[in-house]
Amino acid sequence: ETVRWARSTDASTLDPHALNNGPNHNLLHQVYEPLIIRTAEGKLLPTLAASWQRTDDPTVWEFQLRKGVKFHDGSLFTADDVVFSLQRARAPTSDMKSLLVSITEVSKVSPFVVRIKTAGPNPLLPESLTNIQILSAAWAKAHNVEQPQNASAKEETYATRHENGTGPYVIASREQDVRTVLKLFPQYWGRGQFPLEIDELVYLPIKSPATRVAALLSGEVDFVQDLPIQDAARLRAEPRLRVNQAAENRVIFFGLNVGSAPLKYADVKDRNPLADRRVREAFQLAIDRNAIKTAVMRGLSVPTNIIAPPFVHGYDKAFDVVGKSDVARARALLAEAGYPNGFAITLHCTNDRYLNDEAICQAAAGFLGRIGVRTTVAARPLALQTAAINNLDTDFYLYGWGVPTYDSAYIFDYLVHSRGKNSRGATNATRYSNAELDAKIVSLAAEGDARRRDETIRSIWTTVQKELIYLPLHDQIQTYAMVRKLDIPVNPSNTPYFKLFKLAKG
Amino acid sequence: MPSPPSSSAPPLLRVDGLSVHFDTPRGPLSILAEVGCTLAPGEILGVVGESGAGKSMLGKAIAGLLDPGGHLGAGSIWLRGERIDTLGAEDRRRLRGKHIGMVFQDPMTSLNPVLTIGRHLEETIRTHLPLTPSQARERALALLQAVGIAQAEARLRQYPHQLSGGMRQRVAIALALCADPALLIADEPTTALDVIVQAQVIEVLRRLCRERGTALMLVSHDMGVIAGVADRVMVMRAGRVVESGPVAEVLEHPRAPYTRALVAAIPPLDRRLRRLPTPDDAVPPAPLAVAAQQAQAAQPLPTVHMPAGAAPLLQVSGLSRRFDLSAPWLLRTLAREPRRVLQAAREVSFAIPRGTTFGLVGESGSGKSTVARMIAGLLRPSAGSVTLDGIDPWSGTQAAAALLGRFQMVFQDPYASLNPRWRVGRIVAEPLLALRARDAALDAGAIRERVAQALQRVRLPADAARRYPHQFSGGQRQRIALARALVSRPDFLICDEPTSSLDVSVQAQVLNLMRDLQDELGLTYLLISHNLAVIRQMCDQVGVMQAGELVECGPAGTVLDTPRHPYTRRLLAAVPDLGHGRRPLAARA
Amino acid sequence: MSQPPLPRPGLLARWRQSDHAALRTLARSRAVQAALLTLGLLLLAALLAPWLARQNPFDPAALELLDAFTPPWRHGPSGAFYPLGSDDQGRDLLSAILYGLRVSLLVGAAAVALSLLAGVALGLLAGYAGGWFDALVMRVADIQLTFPVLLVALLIFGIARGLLPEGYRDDMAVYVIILAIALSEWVQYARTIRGVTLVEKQKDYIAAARISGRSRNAILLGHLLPNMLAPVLVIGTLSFALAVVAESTLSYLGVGLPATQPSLGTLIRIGQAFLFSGEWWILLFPALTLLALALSVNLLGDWLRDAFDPKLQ
Amino acid sequence: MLVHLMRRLGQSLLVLLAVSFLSFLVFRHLGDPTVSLLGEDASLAERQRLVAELGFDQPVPVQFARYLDNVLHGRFGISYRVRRPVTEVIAERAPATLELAAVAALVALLGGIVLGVRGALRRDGWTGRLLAAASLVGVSLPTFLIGIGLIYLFAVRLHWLPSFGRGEVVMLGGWSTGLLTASGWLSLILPVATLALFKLTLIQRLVRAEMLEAMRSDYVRFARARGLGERRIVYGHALRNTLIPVITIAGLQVGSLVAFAIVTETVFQWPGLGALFIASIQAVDVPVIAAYLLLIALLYVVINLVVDLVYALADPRLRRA
Ligand SMILES: Nc1ncnc2c1ncn2[C@@H]1O[C@H](COP(=O)(O)OP(=O)(O)OP(=O)(O)O)[C@@H](O)[C@H]1O
Ligand SMILES: Nc1ncnc2c1ncn2[C@@H]1O[C@H](COP(=O)(O)OP(=O)(O)OP(=O)(O)O)[C@@H](O)[C@H]1O
Ligand SMILES: [Mg+2]
Ligand SMILES: [Mg+2]
Repeated sequence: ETVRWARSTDASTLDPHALNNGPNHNLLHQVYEPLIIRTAEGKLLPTLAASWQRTDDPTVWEFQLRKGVKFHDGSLFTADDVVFSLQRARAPTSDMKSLLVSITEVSKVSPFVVRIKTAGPNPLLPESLTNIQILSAAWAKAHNVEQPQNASAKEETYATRHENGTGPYVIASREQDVRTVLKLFPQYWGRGQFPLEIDELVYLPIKSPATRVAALLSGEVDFVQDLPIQDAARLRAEPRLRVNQAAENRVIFFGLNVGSAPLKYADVKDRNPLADRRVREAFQLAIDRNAIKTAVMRGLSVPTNIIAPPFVHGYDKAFDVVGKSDVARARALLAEAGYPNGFAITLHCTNDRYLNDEAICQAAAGFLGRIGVRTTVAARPLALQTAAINNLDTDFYLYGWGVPTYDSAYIFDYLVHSRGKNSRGATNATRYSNAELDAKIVSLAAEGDARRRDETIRSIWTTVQKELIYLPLHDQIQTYAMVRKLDIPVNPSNTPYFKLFKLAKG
Repeated sequence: MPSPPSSSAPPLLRVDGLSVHFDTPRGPLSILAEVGCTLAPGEILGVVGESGAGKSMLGKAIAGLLDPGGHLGAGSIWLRGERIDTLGAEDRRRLRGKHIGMVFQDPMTSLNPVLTIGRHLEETIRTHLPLTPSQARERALALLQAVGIAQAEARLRQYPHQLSGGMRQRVAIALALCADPALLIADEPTTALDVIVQAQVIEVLRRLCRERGTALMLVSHDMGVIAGVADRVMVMRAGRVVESGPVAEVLEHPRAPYTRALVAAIPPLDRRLRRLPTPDDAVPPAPLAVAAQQAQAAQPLPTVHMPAGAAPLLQVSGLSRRFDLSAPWLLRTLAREPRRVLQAAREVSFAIPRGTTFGLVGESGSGKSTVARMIAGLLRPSAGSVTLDGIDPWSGTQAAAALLGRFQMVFQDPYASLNPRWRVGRIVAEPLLALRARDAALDAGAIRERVAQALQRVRLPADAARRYPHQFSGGQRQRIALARALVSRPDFLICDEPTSSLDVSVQAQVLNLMRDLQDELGLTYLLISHNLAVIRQMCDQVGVMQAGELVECGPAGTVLDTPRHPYTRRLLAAVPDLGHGRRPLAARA
Repeated sequence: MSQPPLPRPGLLARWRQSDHAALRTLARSRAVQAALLTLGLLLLAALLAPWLARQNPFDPAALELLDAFTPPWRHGPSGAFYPLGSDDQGRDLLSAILYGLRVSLLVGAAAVALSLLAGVALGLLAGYAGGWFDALVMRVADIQLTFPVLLVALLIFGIARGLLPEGYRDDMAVYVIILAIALSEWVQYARTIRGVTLVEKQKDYIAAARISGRSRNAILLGHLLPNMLAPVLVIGTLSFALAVVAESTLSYLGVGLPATQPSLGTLIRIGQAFLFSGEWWILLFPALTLLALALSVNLLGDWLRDAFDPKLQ
Repeated sequence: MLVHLMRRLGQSLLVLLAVSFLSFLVFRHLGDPTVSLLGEDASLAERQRLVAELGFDQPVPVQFARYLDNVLHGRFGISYRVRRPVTEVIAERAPATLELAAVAALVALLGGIVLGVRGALRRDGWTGRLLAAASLVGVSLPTFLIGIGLIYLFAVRLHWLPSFGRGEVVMLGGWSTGLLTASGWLSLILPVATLALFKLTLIQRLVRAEMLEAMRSDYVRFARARGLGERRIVYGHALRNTLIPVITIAGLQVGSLVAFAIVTETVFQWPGLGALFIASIQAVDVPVIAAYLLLIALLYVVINLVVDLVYALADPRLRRA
């Protein structure tokens, strides 16, 4: 059975540790496997690890590996590969390293037992391994890809376009941005355990949303993973099709440059208006998140006041009270901060990544316009947006964040911690830097006591919420549309595992 | 007009009371009215008349080739006693080529440039005759030889552009004769050719008609051609037949006043007249008065006495001009091409005394215009000098400025020499616009005044200034050009074929005007023409050019009556002339 | 289009018999009349957009987000009336089309004006002067011809993107597009004008002017230029249609005008996303407007060409 | 003829040289390659090494010479976006575009000529009027609207044809072709229709105008006077002459198809050079942009030379006797 699977973006590399983003993981999860995966229901499912537990030492976890697993090149999977892969994922050129900052050592105990030692007790270690793919140590050595491809490397490596995983599918052919054909791996260890009913998977990146929908309607694809919101209602009425919806583990928010230097993309040249919390609050009050939900998102979003989705450990309803928008108050705050006539600013926005991203920005520009902040929307592809964020070349930007570990620490590590220190803060373009907070964030990785850890998380969140360095918008609701014979549940991490799907009969 | 009573056999062609009209935006327009004529086998009928008289239309109507929008009205056309104007389109087509052949004016565009001569001929032959390809080829060869084309075999494989104009016209004649039609209609077959070639083509036509018994309807506005070839002539005007009859009779004793005027307007080659009679003089008044007026006008003109010793107004010495036609150096070297230089004028020297007319004749391409353009300052000479009243216009801007307005030029094509988007007033004023910078007295009022004067001088109504050139006839346009030339009060006028695109009658008007102006203003003319009769009428001195060289130069009478150079003799011999008393062309060629 | 109201029958009847082929065909062809009327209406609408439109669709603050996706001829939740419906931002589509039309026409007109000026000047000079200048202009034109409009526009856009600081990119977009289209269109004028100049300058009236001592400028401006009017008018009209379509295509590709400054092409790009979801009006109305504009301009261009081309009469 | 061809060849080289200079300027001065390749956080030493490696520290003429040398050897650098050699990326995408453009060119040429002749012959009949009206709509419709309309009708409404992509492709050596599979051909239909329609109408209008003129020409009049059949006159005389000017314009139009494919490729998600170019423009992927420019210029120049040759063959006046 062949399933043609369409999505807006292609994975940009097959190197499993080179980039930490959805489209990459999405494809690679069919080819490579981590030790553990998380199912649509949010449960952890043993994959290359058969089982795991904390050892007596609270800082050491032990993983029993699955036996009889073959790589696609036919070689046997052993503990050496796990040790190698985790080291590789922690390498400086790895984009996954922030996930693994707590790890201090990975060691092989026996050919099928591996121990991982963390800096302090890390109860959430298994959660952070769900996107760390395992590759063959021998293969990597043979092809000189022991280091992950550097995101800013001049040229690709062997691993950019070749794979050797243990996953259920083998890449039969691949034209980047065009199509990738995946065939069932005959020696896959999971035969008999998983349905594996789909023996050929054709992955088709289709950039234009309308074309994606057209292709589904005309029967050229079977499954559209990121359905444009506006088409959900219409497709639901189509008897041939099935539409599944569920909240994604991803929050959409605006980032603000709160640093002290004047802004690059605003007309206030002598200081940074966003450094003033009153301005940020005015922004918050101006943007009507409920209106964005009803009009732009057609009800398919959950307005939020915290940049953590409810799936995430540390999420608290108390933080998530979406206030009503209040233009008058916002104006007053702006005036108070010294901008009675507002100012002009550029809002950098993606246009190919999140649901209705550009439209959200425009709506926000409209709302900000009402309080006198003249906002120019500059929309561009994710790649440029990410680069700008990584290069601190933006002052006001739309971004989204998914939390594969389901734990607040992941958010703090990437978005809150000061940039660049302790291998953290890689995606924090707010220029926010708070030494005390940094210390707390670092401590989370080593905190064994769950209660104390929760308290620290709570205190960090309190600061983050108070400082308003991010303006949360909403949690995304994902819509999958597919032909009736398929019934693919929406996975909060937005990663379908095709080996798990059964086809409807008849 | 009824055609002359035919002999016993039924005529080959009979046209009875034919009328043709065209649909125009303003309703039907009558082009031919009650035209009738007959043509016996082997007979040559000349059709003459001024431009727009409907000569071509008659030929087209007979062949069934009216342009879209044209309709046959009353009347009938009979071929060998059968009525053909009522036949269906397909039957008409079968007649064409097989029974009626046609030749058009322009040999340059009549042949398809991408097909070989052989293709043209074979295709036409096989459309009409059931022949095999090789038979068709043979016939094609024979036809080419019949029209006098040498190396016929090789020509079959050539393309039209590889043939000269005269050859092309002969190929066109061969094409028209492919299926041995009984009737050949030739619509101005030689107008686009120069005199010598024209004589050859006319000779071919005449011979073929005699040899094959083909009847020929020869349309022309050149009376000389008709006089030399036709048995009978039909004179048309404004869509009607004015007169018809045997050539000698009509030319010598024209009955209709229009015919009389037309004949009279043809400048004779052997005498110089004071004025040329024009139809305008002739038609409205009673015939008798005309005759008297003409008799008076046609007094021979005494030769001008040249003031001996006076410095000539224009002195041209050793004037040469080369045109480099070769490719740029690098390409030329790479392609191993020799340098190709055209010597358009070679060491031309002559002088024109004040108040006289110098005529320049020669066949097409002999360099007449090149010389004129160098004198006018439009083309820089490669060598030699021009001095006008002692000043060389090429010696510097100051000299050029000094000569500003002192000389002017009148061109051949009255349509191209007037800017179609300017009003006549502005066109005529143009030379003054340039002078205005130096002459403070030339304000708008003065200019208007001078323009009005100039228009009046060329006998144009004063309101002409407000109209556009396209609202005037060819003759009137040439007068506008003259007015422009005169407005700056020049001493010297260069006229490059000023009448060659005009009808005989209009030509007479323009020539008369030029003559009058010379009398009034004491102008000096350089007149270029390839019409020797015109030269005869207008010039005191004549220069004959051949291939860039001035081969003969001297007083007009001497050169034309007793030519010394063989080329001049050839040129003179080729001129078709009414010749009082017909001489066969062949005998003269 | 409804039946255009006819001018006084007397006028049309007179035109029908006019000497000018242009007037004659105009009086006879319903299609040309309809095109003139359509174009006139569109021009008027664009000109009066600020007064006709209910809101300024360029001003994000003026939009009522909650009125998004109101179908045509309905009231939105805020009570406002949307004759042609509203788009995903609650933008009144009629206003958006009026303003979009304005942008499209402006870009078209400015591009045509720019390319016309440059092309005519270069063509005239090259044709009249000849020599190295002519060779230079024609070689540059050759190079220019290598790259079709779209490519040039994309390239300029790309270069501008690379050179301009980000904040200015959107503001400059209009100018960049105008420049891009003008740059790829001037060749048309230059080549045609040069050709006509070469023909005209051979004509004797130019020689007469030179003999009369007229200066080169007087000849260029007084004699040659007026004769270029017909071809320039024809090319201008046709290339105006081309420019409008090119602009919309660029905007459609997402490299033209930004969504905050929508031209017709941008509106169509936005509307395309709603083709399958039932909000057909967001695509349909701008598309129809664009089509009507391009069609009527092209029709007029054809009309002018036929009327001015003596060969076709 | 030889001189003419050599002159054209010289001009072509000049054009190519000028375009390569343009492309060099784009390559050299658009964006900072050190940032694009190394990222902002690269060290100064790293940067200097790259600058030296790319030769950007040398005088401009030397750089240009180097660039030319690289270009002649097919080295266009490394794409900033996909981090692979540009030559490789382009070679991978070229077949899709070339196949699309070639088929579209064929359709546009044949269709344009046939319809143009029809339109000219039946000028005042209803076929002629219909064709004239259709061609007017054809030139007025922006390509992308045609594409959207076709997708909506034939893919979404009728389910007859695929709405995107190339279908199945077969590798022939390094060339991926969709012309050998049924799905490849089916996938071609809509994009080809979209791409060809505009050019088809252009050629149709051109052929019609030239044909009308040819039918009024003297040689046609003379052919009529010789009693040749109408078919012979139309196809043997008028059309042959019409094709000569058509060759030039049609050649240019066909050349620009490749560049025009940008829109079609975007609408139909066609994995060709146009889509690559748009993506590169958006990502300011300078080496790809520069290479693409040169490629288009080369294509144009080659087509122009071919057109010149064909022209000379078709028109005996240009042939040497
Ligand atoms: N297609 C047409 N439609 C309308 N009028 C026409 C058409 N063709 C010719 N005429 C008119 O018919 C008249 C006769 O034209 P025709 O060509 O027969 O003149 P002609 O005697 O051959 O003149 P010329 O010596 O200049 O060749 C002219 O007034 C001309 O304007
Ligand atoms: N600008 C030019 N470049 C190249 N050759 C030229 C140029 N002008 C004239 N010639 C050539 O010079 C020769 C003489 O031309 P010219 O016009 O002086 O002849 P003409 O005697 O006036 O002929 P016609 O009677 O046809 O007007 C011709 O062979 C012509 O082709
Ligand atoms: Mg005639
Ligand atoms: Mg001459």
